[in-house]
Amino acid sequence: MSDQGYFGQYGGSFIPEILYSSQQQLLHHYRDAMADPKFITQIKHEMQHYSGRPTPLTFCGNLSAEIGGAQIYLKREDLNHSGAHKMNNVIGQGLLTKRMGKKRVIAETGAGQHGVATALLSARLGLECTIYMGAHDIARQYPNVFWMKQLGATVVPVTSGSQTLKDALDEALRDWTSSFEDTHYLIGTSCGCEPFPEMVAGFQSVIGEEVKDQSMAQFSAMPDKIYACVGGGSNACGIFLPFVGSDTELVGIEAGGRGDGIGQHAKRFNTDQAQFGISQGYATKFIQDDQGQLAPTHSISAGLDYVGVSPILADLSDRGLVRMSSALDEEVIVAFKKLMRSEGIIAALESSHAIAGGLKEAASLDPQQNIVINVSGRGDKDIFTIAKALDDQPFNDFLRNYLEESH
Amino acid sequence: MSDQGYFGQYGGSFIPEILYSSQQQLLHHYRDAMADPKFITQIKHEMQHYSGRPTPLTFCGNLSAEIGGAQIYLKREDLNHSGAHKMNNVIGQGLLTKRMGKKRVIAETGAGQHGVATALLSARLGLECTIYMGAHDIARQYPNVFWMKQLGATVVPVTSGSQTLKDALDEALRDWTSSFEDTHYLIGTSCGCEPFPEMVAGFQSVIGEEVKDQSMAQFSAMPDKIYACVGGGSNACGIFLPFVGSDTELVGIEAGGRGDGIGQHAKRFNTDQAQFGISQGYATKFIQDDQGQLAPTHSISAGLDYVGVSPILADLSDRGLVRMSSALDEEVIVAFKKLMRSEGIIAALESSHAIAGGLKEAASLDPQQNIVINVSGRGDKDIFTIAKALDDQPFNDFLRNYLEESH
Amino acid sequence: MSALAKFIIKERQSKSILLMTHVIYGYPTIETSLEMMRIILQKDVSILEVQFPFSDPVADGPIITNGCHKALENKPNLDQCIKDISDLADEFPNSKVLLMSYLNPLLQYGFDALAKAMSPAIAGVIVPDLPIDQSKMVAPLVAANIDPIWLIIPNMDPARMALVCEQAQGLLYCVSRKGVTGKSSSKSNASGQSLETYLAGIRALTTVPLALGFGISSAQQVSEIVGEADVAVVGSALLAAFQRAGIEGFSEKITELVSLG
Amino acid sequence: MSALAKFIIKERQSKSILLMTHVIYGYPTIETSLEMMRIILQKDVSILEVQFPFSDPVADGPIITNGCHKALENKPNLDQCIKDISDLADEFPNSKVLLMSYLNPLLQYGFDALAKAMSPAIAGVIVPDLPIDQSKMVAPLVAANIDPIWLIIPNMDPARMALVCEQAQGLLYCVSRKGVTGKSSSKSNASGQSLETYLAGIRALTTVPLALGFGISSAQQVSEIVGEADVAVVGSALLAAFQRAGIEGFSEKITELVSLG
Ligand SMILES: Cc1ncc(COP(=O)(O)O)c(C=O)c1O
Ligand SMILES: Cc1ncc(COP(=O)(O)O)c(C=O)c1O
Repeated sequence: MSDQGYFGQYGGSFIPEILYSSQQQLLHHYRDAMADPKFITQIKHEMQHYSGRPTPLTFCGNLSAEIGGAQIYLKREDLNHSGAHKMNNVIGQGLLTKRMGKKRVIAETGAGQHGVATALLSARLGLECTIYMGAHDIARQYPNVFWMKQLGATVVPVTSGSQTLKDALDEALRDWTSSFEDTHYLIGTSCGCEPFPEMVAGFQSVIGEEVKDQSMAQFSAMPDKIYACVGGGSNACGIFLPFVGSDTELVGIEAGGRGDGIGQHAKRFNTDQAQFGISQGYATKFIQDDQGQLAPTHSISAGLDYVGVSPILADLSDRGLVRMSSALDEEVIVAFKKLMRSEGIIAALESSHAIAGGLKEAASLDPQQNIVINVSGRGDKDIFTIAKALDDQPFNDFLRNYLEESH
Repeated sequence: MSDQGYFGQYGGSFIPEILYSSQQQLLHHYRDAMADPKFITQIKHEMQHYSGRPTPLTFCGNLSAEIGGAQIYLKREDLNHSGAHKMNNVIGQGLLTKRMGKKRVIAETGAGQHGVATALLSARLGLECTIYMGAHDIARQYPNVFWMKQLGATVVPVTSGSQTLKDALDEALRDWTSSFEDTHYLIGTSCGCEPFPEMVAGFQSVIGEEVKDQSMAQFSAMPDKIYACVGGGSNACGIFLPFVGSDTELVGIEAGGRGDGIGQHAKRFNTDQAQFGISQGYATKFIQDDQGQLAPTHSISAGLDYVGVSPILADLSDRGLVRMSSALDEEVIVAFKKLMRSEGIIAALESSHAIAGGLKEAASLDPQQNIVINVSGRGDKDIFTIAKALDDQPFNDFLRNYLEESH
Repeated sequence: MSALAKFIIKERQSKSILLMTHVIYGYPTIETSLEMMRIILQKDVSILEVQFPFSDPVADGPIITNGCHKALENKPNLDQCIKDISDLADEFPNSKVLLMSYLNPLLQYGFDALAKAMSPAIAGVIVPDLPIDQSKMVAPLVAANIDPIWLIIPNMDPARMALVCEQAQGLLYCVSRKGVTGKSSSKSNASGQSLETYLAGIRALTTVPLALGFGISSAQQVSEIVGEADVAVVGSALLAAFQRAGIEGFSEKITELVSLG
Repeated sequence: MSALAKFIIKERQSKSILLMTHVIYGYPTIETSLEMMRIILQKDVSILEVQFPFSDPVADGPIITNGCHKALENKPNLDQCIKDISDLADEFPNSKVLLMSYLNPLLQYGFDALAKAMSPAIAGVIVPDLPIDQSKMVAPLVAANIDPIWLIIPNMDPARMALVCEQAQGLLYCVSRKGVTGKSSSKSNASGQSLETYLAGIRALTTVPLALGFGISSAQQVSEIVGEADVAVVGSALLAAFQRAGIEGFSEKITELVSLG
């Protein structure tokens, strides 16, 4: 558990005074709930019976042979209900919302994965649901918006600032300052003020706990290395935390984007474009300019396209307990294809960052070693991005056709 | 086990002489494999570690309360890798193909779900893969075609006849007559000549076996009724067979389409447009005209849009062991939305037929009773059909935008 | 010995090889298809094979499959088809007429009714999706002296070949290679087994005349099998000729084919 | 007692209520924003609140948020901003100038450097995302006699309110209701608690002057709180006036607001 929400120099709570009491209330209910075995059982039950946990640990024989290094295993968060790990956190916070007696949830979303997961569970729990999403992201990710709306959620386009994830988060905070009495802010990643980073990472830790058991059962050892992509950091925290301080090396892969130019990537580590800063309720490494203005970011995967990062990871990295690396957009597409062709698994572009990072290093390891790569989500959602990246004309013809017929 | 592939008067083997020996070889290898515990273990292993089985049995509290009748449980085949139950059969036949030492598989597909599942596993098993798909279906379901191609499969458009599933099946049979030496025909449903109906139903029976255990564990009884949609019949056979002859009533839901007119539906039961017939390698109820020509069919869900049906179900229906009903396209959309809004589960339109059938009857049952509805697949794949059915303009705007940008 | 077998043996005394040519009833129209049959019979082709179209002809290749689907647009009726070709059979007593179709259309008509309708004019039936194991289904035809014409294929399991030969009557249809109709063939079949060996193996088991089929498209190819098979089957090639050059070209193709023998 | 507090108390002897008006540095341009500040000071507004824009102003509503994003296009520099407003402060000794911004821009500048740069011209800072628990961060400012202006909100936990009042210096910013800047307000706050009770509760704990903010947009509203608060804060309303009717309308709005008091 963190001290005042601090992880080394990161974390903390930097929110408008108006949110203080609801944050304290959340903190109180959260600690209380986590100490209640009935609540824990309820979460486990929903994770199993609604989302389909445990997710398997899939051995990739072909891939391992082709790479010719370590034995490669994939943690299959893509098989969760909603198609990504996001559901783990949503189940935890959703049930907490009910426990707090609140009737409404709000959430920010970038790719739309967290928004869809939140809309899905809100329907199941009978919660009113409002999703804040940058206008740019809505234009890029409309299919997810379509599902949120179908699920009964209100999707609010955020037209201020860069009109992407960080602005959606700002807008969600603004909503919360006037709605906290009946509303829980269901944040989608391991960021924000206390207790969000710890809480989200905690609900996601089921990933790493399962990997522990499955590793012993499947290869009778702990993994030598674990790879996860890092946007806000929730899937990485989820699979890393149970292994922190063990002999397993933990490697986070950020979005290298198109290169190192400002606005071309979303790297919060290994670049001086990111510095210690405080915003959006917490302290961490933010990509920012010399005036402390948060900077624009880019990634081929909307889910990694974020300016801050979990204070937990920022601290673990400072302490040398997690190693941070990155993958470029084009390396990601290559890794995406390789996994698809070798093992018949279609990973999300976010997850494909972890694949790229893992495969790059696996080659130089020896066959006695085992690595686990977290497939945080499935790639069907990315068909538009991928068809464009591969310039697949038949797909465009199909769309034209479809548009004509729907007249 | 069936006698000569017969199920009452249905089934059998009616294939060109040229296929006789490869059919015999398949029969032999299949019986041999099923008698080999190692093979069974291998299948169980892949179903668990690749596809994520067991799939959960999800209790729907809201839905049950709203309907005000029986307690409603959903079998979640939508959580399988590939998003549908199709993967269960593909894993079984795929591993059998390797065991037979064949290098290539061919398959027919309608919606594309079986094609994608086959392409996925072929990539994982290193098998060459050719998918036959009606030209009409390709136009309707291109996203699935996109993934098959990305996975390395060859997708052959079938331009003869009605250019849909049955013609794809004919074309796959034609391929097989000249390729059987190195090729296995991986049929996607519980139809065709011996041993396909029995084999596919057998691999799918894992669904019903799990439901048995889960029912005892979750409500300490066997389900009072089980509902499944019926296209070729594989998901229905899969969930029904372990319960045949028990006190559980088994209800199959066919595609009622737009109504009872010829070519407006895909009902093989409760209509005289369907008669005993022999085609595509087996005997069953085929929708046909007075000249014995197979008739056109329609369903809002491409996966139920088939002219024949599993001989196993035709026989069970004759013997009163399975009850057949149907749902109209519009009832299906209503059921699809209801489940989505009440429980946050997006079911495939095929599966939504089972939902429609189950909800209709659940109301008149009493709260002591438990029903299980098979959610054979997830509905993300149907976004184009649903957006069109709901005439969602923003979706069309998104597509126009996308097309402009990709210039 | 069946009338068909007797007919073939008698014809073979004067001809080095007989021709069996194929027409789809209703393609491109019912009238034209009847005209094509008439041309065939007028040119003294020994055996006319008339295919009643079916929506799902799994044993046929693209040319015949598409021909059948085109023919179906003209709503062919099996009863009328049998009447029409029976009339032709009566009009041309020096040739034999066979009905070819798939199981389902025949099944819906009913085999008893079929026997009544076909006899005595139609000499036999070819049903590519009816396996020998199901021969009892066509018992009513056999009883009416209508020969079910079974298929023999390359590398057939000996026991099964014996089973077929034992039941064979009228004519045996020997497939020269695997695959569907309309793919070009060669003198040695898929397995590289020579045609001689292949046919000799069959003759050793039966005295029923042998037709050799699949992929014969020219008089040249027909001449190559003189002395080996009793009957040369020409199917897709004729349809192709019609599609290339109309009724003219079709007629010329027949003339070319009957030139020898 | 801090200079700012002394100033307010002295002013209040002659004025029934003081005005604190808000301008975004750099909106719509740096020049125009300086011109707006000058107008405010020329019209004898007691307190000028200058907001240095930040990319993610979570405590501000749409009007100010969009104003800040627009201002950022002009690449405002905090150092230059402090110089500019310090010059204004020196030029208009009868008013006080406060700097408002979010934590991150100040943090990057550094609080020691900030103290040096701001004193003695700038009287205080308002940092909406700096909670009282983090007051040690602004210690360098306190040491330089620059007052951190803390917020009091409706229904605040008594213990916490005591904590804030205890640390209060210069001025306390009392929020009249929940939510972000720019939403219209009423005399009773969200919880229906009357303004009197609300402010009385605060006065019971501190002698520091009280500013009342959020949603005051007219002289009418200002007059309503005469006798209750020492300072009326007008923010978004001025920006709105400028957007409606340009520098003219802005100027008239100031005139309207200062009319009483
Ligand atoms: C599939 C997937 N992976 C990863 C991420 C990144 O989030 P996080 O770093 O919190 O796991 C997202 C966010 O949308 C996602 O959808
Ligand atoms: C999700 C889903 N359900 C059901 C079906 C129908 O097939 P079957 O009746 O064999 O289960 C399909 C076929 O594509 C499908 O994709």
